[in-house]
Amino acid sequence: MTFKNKDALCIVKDLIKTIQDNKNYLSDIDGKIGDGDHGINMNKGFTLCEKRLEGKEYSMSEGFGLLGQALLNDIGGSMGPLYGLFFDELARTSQKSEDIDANVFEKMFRSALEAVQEIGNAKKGDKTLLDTLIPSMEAYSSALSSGKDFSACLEDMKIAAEDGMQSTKDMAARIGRASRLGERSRGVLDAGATSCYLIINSIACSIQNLLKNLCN
Amino acid sequence: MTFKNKDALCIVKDLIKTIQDNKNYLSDIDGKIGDGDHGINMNKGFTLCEKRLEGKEYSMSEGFGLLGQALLNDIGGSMGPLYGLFFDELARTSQKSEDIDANVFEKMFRSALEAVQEIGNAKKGDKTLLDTLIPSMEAYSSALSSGKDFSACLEDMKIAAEDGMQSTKDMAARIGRASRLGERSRGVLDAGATSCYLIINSIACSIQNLLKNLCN
Amino acid sequence: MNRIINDPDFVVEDMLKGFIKSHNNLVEKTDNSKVLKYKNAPVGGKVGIVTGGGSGHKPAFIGYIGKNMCDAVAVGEIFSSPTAAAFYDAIKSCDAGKGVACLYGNYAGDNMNVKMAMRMAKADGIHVKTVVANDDAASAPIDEREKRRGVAGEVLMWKVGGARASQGGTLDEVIDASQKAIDNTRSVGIGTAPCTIPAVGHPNFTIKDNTMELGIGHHGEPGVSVQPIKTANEMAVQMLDIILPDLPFAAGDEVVVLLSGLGATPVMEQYIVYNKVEEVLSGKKIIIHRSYVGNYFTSLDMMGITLTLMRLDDELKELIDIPADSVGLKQL
Amino acid sequence: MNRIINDPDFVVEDMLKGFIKSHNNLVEKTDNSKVLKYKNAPVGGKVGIVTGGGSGHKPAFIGYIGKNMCDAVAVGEIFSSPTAAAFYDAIKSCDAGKGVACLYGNYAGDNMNVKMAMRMAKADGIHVKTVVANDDAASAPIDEREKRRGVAGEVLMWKVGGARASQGGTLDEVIDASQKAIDNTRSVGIGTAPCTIPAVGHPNFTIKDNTMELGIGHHGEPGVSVQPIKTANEMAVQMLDIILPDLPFAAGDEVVVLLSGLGATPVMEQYIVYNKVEEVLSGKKIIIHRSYVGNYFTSLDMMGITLTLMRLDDELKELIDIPADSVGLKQL
Ligand SMILES: Nc1ncnc2c1ncn2[C@@H]1O[C@H](COP(=O)(O)OP(=O)(O)O)[C@@H](O)[C@H]1O
Ligand SMILES: Nc1ncnc2c1ncn2[C@@H]1O[C@H](COP(=O)(O)OP(=O)(O)O)[C@@H](O)[C@H]1O
Ligand SMILES: [Mg+2]
Ligand SMILES: [Mg+2]
Ligand SMILES: [Mg+2]
Ligand SMILES: [Mg+2]
Repeated sequence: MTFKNKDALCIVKDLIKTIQDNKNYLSDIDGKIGDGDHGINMNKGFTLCEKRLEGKEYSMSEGFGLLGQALLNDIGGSMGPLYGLFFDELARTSQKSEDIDANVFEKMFRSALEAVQEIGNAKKGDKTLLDTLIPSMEAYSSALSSGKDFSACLEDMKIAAEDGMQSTKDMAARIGRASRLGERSRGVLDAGATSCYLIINSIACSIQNLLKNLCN
Repeated sequence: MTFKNKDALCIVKDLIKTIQDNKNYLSDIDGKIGDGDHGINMNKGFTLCEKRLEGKEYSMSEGFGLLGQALLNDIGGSMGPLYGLFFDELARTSQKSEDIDANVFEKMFRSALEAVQEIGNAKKGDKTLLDTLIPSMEAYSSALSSGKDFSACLEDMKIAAEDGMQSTKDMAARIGRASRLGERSRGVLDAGATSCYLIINSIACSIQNLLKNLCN
Repeated sequence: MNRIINDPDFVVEDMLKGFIKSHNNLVEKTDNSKVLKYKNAPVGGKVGIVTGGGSGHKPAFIGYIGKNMCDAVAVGEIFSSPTAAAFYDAIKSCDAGKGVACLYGNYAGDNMNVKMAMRMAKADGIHVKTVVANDDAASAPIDEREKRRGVAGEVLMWKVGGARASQGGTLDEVIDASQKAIDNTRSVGIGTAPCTIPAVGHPNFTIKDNTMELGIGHHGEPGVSVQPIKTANEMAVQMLDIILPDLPFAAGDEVVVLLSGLGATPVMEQYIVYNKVEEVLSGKKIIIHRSYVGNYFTSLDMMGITLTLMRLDDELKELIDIPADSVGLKQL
Repeated sequence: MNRIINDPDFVVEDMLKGFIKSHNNLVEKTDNSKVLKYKNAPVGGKVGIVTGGGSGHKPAFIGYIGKNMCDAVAVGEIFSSPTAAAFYDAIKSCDAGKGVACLYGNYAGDNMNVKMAMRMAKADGIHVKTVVANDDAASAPIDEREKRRGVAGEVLMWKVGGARASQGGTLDEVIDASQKAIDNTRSVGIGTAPCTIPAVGHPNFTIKDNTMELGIGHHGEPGVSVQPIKTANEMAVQMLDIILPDLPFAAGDEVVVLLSGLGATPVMEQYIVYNKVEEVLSGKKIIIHRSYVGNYFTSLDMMGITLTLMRLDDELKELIDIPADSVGLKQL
């Protein structure tokens, strides 16, 4: 099971739409224990990228690269470095692959995760987007090593992402703005973990559609 | 019909109570076309005077004098000069009279009115407290010259004061803060004309009671 | 009420105490608790500059006491003229024998109290002359200029008058310069949310959500129109449409622009408006010689802005450029 | 919404345009539209001072660009860290070969973006060191100081660092003085009404009428407790009760007091609080060497105040007394 890098910009476009649709939802979550701008930050970066993609032909890698650059160079905040490096790595590690298979995707995802960990210094349980990202990676990898196909691996990843996001609800934040709340940050989802779930879910669904030749 | 100056401090005390009771009412009226502080200004000055009167024996003239000084030296605003000079004149022109009769009162009131006109430069019809004050003076004087007794003169004065106040409702302000509103200041009472009615009415009622030996 | 106060009837007293403590390098109290003076006043050989007005306009009025600015200020209750006694004591406190210029705003209470104070000063042999600011172009038609309110343009009048006095000008020269300053100055305000006098405890007028009031006064006096709220750019244009034709300002004129917040409007928003003001003026070839943006003349917690333009000639330009040191205006 | 803006997504851009136009005697734009610099920067022979942070805190951060203050500032979106590229460009714009001190506040985004910017600067051979302000005593217990937010104390850190750099200090000396400044500084805030990010359009947290939030953060981060609103005097006492034992400040200490409004709180109210702060401190024999009262570090249209105390030694005292010329802090 593979898809063509050059035909897979829809992955990035679907992702942009997902973030745009959830702008207010993400800000509302952030407003509860953070400063209420997560959806705005994300929407601004993703929409900027959308404009840069407009009317041009790009591969998936190029699309991720533009998205990473928009976040890194134009958005700032926490999301600039965190998701900026994330998408930059997805781009860097896939750009030489004409066909993307389950193994390439694992490599992509792993180096993206490592970049996020390196810059942000967050661990699992800190109530950040890593609580979505790390279990997603683990689920994908173990599905892959147990011999599941690309689409099935992605399915496991989606489930793990959702569980990961939900797990942040009971956590006390240990990093970022919400960490000053300590115990009082329990009971609400983490905004970054939520956007991260939306991102993983969107990417995975888009790839599953591509694998079925259903991408629009 | 006369009353003793030295026994008539109740006139001033009743007056203070009247203003205190109408603090919010006067501010609300002022809020419609002015800056909403008329009741506050008045209450602060009159209450200050109340404190200074406390536990001491004063004549009516001394009481008016203290009231005038509180307004002039401690309150400022428009009311400081206007009512300050007004009460100052009521004091100055009565202080030598042991007994106050209808003629002394006419002299008192006339010079108080003149002081207000001199400092404020307002005319009848400008939508100010003079629209209460001038007709009140006229009503009192014509009652007096037509031979009515002190109490009856005061009765006429009270009626004229109320009519005068009501007359400001249809006027367009030509002086003070509200004058910038021009035509839009019609339809609301003038705050100063209202407080002036309350003052005249209170003084007149107190004197009428005194004349009946009913002052408390 | 989310006010940060103690007794609402004593906000002015409490504020004065804090102000004096914080700025004792610049201001000094006097025997009259409602009069503050520049610590070097009376400055020998200099005409004294006095102003005064109701409280609630921080940094006006006491924030403009200082070097090359005002020498003494009479302090009133919230939105209420100082007493005649306060104006008189302010005058006395800074008279160095060269006379005193009393530069204040056109409000009924201030007019009466200054008039009484001048009588007292005259009896003392102090020479006092006045300039009455009436820069608010929206507060009366041009042919009734004597009815117009004084608003943020007063800051520029004090700047000019204070500078002229520091140059050693005579009382007449100081008065002439100050009068010229205000005659060449026009202001207009926009309110977007009302203010609350602490002792009243609720706003004494309303500005409905999503509306704005053009031409509003510094105490919430009604303006010339209530409109659906506009963009910052449209507000800039509307305000200039009132100010520019009134003087009128013309191509080639050099001006000072003063854009002030009304108290609760973030300074960020003021710069957004200033950006458009500059654009319109430069489009009309009106040259901005100097600009001030910030909370220069406020109205408690009112939201909104005022825009003030002063047309310069050589004398006004020289005077506006002279350094100043006060809490509200420090110019190096 | 009674905001005075154009497009809510471009308030920062619009504000910057107005700011640059109004203060072109002091600041200058750079090739990066989100970086402003002191017009004389890089100043030959001087360590460059860089800061940066989210917008909405006017006059912070760009208002502290100037003489003996900051040389360049990276500008972020409302309440959002500047990009790594902006920090990097700010660093480059003011390096005169003596290195650059990056003095900023402890927020996750700023930490990450500065880290990336330092990597880029290192590749260019520019020597950069950082001090991370963490003066907000209410934001974490003392044994987790590394988690505390940087708030209004940053202004004093810039003042000290900027002065040390202007004296010709080496990068290490500037860093040491700035670190000492912030290590001796404690702040706490009280919020009385929330703020609205223009692009969100409604407050992103609530403070109920007649309540206040003690220990609130500069972006509305929840504080240590929500209480019925207190008098100004009680607020002063509560804030000092958090700050004083934390350092601790003791009898005989000389301090700088900085009392800032959060944006929509009238300066009058700030002086009322300052009055009580001074009273408590002098009761405890803590000597106020210098005080600043006003809107020094705000949070859009939030209502409330922050109180900051810095304990002085001889070096800090000398540095805090050095003149400064910036939009937000002019000291003669
Ligand atoms: N060091 C970090 N590592 C990983 N994720 C982080 C880190 N710091 C913050 N986050 C994530 O960032 C999210 C907040 O993002 P956003 O609201 O856009 O930025 P900000 O907190 O600067 O306003 C948090 O919900 C959290 O998931
Ligand atoms: N020149 C004047 N002569 C007489 N009355 C005046 C004059 N100016 C104002 N007033 C009266 O003052 C009243 C307002 O008083 P007040 O609200 O206490 O003062 P301010 O207008 O300074 O807030 C008006 O309603 C009007 O009756
Ligand atoms: Mg956030
Ligand atoms: Mg009034
Ligand atoms: Mg008033
Ligand atoms: Mg943020």
